[in-house]
Amino acid sequence: MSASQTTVGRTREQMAERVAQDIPDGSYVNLGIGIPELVAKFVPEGRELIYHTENGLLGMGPAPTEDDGEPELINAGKRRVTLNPGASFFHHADSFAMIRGGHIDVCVLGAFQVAQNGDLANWSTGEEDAIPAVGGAMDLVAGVKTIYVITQHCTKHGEPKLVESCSYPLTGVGVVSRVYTDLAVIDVTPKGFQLVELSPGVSFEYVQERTAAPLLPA
Amino acid sequence: MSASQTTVGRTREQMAERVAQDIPDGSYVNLGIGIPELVAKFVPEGRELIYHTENGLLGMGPAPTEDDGEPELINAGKRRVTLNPGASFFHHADSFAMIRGGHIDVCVLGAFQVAQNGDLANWSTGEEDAIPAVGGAMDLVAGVKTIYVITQHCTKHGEPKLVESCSYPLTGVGVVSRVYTDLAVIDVTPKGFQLVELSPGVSFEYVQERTAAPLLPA
Amino acid sequence: MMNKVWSSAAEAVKDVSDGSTVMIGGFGDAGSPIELVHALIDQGAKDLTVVNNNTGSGEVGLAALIKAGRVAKMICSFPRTAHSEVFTELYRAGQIELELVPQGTLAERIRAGGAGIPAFYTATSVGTPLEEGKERRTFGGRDYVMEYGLPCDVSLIKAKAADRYGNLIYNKTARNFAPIMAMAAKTAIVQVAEVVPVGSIDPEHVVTPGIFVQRVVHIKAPQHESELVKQGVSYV
Amino acid sequence: MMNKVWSSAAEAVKDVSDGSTVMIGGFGDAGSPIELVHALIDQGAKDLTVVNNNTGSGEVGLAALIKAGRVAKMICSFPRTAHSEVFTELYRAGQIELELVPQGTLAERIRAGGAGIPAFYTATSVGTPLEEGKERRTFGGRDYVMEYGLPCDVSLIKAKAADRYGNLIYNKTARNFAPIMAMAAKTAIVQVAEVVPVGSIDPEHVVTPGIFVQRVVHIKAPQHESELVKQGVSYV
Repeated sequence: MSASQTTVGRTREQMAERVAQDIPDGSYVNLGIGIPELVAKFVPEGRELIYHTENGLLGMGPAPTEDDGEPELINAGKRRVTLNPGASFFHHADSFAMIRGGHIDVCVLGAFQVAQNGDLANWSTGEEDAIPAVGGAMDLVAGVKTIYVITQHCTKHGEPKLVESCSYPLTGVGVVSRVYTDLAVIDVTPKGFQLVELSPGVSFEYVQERTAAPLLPA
Repeated sequence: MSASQTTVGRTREQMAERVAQDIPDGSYVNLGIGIPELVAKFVPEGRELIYHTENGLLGMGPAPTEDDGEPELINAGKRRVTLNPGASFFHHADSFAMIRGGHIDVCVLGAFQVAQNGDLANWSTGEEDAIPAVGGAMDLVAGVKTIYVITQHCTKHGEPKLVESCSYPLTGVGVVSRVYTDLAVIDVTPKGFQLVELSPGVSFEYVQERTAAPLLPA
Repeated sequence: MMNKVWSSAAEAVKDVSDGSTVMIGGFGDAGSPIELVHALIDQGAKDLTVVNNNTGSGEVGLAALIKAGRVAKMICSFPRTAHSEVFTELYRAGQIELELVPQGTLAERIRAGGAGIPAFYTATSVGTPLEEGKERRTFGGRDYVMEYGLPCDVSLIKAKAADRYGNLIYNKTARNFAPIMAMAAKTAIVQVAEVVPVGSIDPEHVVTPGIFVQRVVHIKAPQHESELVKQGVSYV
Repeated sequence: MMNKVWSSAAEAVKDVSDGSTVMIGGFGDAGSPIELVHALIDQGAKDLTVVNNNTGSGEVGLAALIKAGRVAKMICSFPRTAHSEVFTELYRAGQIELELVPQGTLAERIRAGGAGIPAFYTATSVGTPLEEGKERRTFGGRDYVMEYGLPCDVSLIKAKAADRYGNLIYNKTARNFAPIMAMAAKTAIVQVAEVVPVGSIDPEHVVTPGIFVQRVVHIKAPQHESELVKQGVSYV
């Protein structure tokens, strides 16, 4: 199974591009560290999104060119960023009031596992000797209106990430709205995983085989 | 009793002047509406106090001359005020965080009654047909480090305001540190009312007669 | 393109529905969004629960809204006012409900409403008649009461300037309740004396980030409550 | 005369006592009060409970304080860091305690600590392993957990400029935890690149009013954590 993953379905960039299509003009958006950050590169022409970063900035712009930028203008991943016009700075409690109070429209996050009821596990693999670290993930999934997950459909070892119930420690209960993978776009519904669309060249059966819970056809 | 009140003891200004002596240099101070406001006029030379007003200003200055001033630069009593250098504006929740969080050093308030255990009644006389109104009084007495009361020793009708226990609805329980009246300065202690000093020309007996709880001599 | 600037106060308040909880900013003459409140009176929504520190002055703004019979309940800290009998009369007649809240508790409840905090504890009101009906609990040897976060449907506030993203700066003590009321509202409507281009407010100086603002109305020369009251104006 | 400007970082941290709870501002390279933390290392206070979003980087600043064995317990949201093994080693050896708190809950607990709120409810962590030991309660049909306000003895923070009253302005995302940590502290100590005359910060632009600041130290050219780490500097 794992060998085929590099050639079948969407690349990371294509996954990010697909997510970007679903975020309406004028949304306030928080993008998680890693693949989710790519989403900003693919926002369709004419849409204006405003990016929030937990460490106190609304109106975050792209990374500065080369090794430019300032050490005190960074994002939640501690990378240097720029400012878009109309930006604002605020302290951490105000920043998470935006999150907890439901003011952020969309958050795009990575995942270890997503369960068919929308449970998300993305902060810990629960290993005995790991140093636990959670950051803002639990606040984001509890507070943001719509949680999109962007992830490879399976792990590097070919294990499904979409599951009946998460075996890893949860980040939040029933919080995920939609999952974008290399193979498909899948909604979390009261009836479970609902296929929205298949990636080009991917069959329903192919996705179902790699999903550890029933998948409702589109 | 009431007839003598205009000639015996301290005037309102003298009471305010006496309070001002007890507020250390560098204190953050909230002065209630009415007589407490007079305190600011009598701060001894060389002391720098910073005045807080609940409606979002630290570094409040005196009233503007004549009918000067601006409609949107006012104090909690809704009177026009000025700014001292080093002032700052903030919203209501931050303003009361200063109060509730114990950041204000001294608050000077009026009173209907003060009980010997420090209970304060100053927001309602509990009349049946009165429209209840509390403002920020309960927040101030619950949050400010030191609560000073400035008040006439007795009501206009000659009734003592320093009592064994308040008959009026409470503003706060055990909150008053010291009471400044026309007749005396009195501390609230675990043993009850403790005389600190008599106003010039006033005898201990005279004050005790007008106090409805035991008064410990200085 | 994100553009939160609406064509008029009337348009901006058009969809306020009966029974809404409406927060109205301002403390005395500072920050009172008179024009938005008058537009709400014209619009006609009724059975409102209104949150403000007071109950208005004279017969303009909030006092006029109350006099017009649109307010079923006031949540405030100080309903007595120097220049208004409007609330008093209706209250005595049993025609308006009052929830009296200490000013700092009111501010914190509004902030909590905007910050996704359903309840918190405060020492304010412990042992007083305003503790009635509240849950008491001891932390670290001190008694506190539980208070609920207070979100709302609509906030009407006033600021000095906004850009089309809704970023706001205020004028002096007119700031008061506005930033937290913007946070607490599903729809925060702000009247500003000036609409400025995006990018012209220094990101360090923005007081209310645009995320908390849904609609901006340009009211170039806002009226002052105290002047209207002095002139004897009645908006009902 | 009120003058909160102290002569040196060493003087300003002189009275920090063993067993204190110390909040340290900063998020990554932004707002890290390196010079104050190094002064605290020199000063020698131990058995500290330290609150920071992370556990420092390399062997400077907070990481150096931990490596020096002064920290009994960390309260943070993310103790793993790219350029430091200091915390990890001590934690695995059972020589340092960890209280893991979601970042937004941490921020709100600090703000509550400064605002006199002993406890509040949040939906964050409900149904997760971090709910363990917390009280769950339902409001409006949704589950929340109770979290405690987190005050502290001392805060070490960094700002851009201060006046002698302690009014502060910050630099960009270096603001992060500093304003709320100033609120939460009995003694908030701030290092600033610039001390400006009283009256030179516009009252509309003050981010932290001086009432939340007890001591100001002038550090003209503060070091950046990432540069020190790159240079391989070790402060222990």
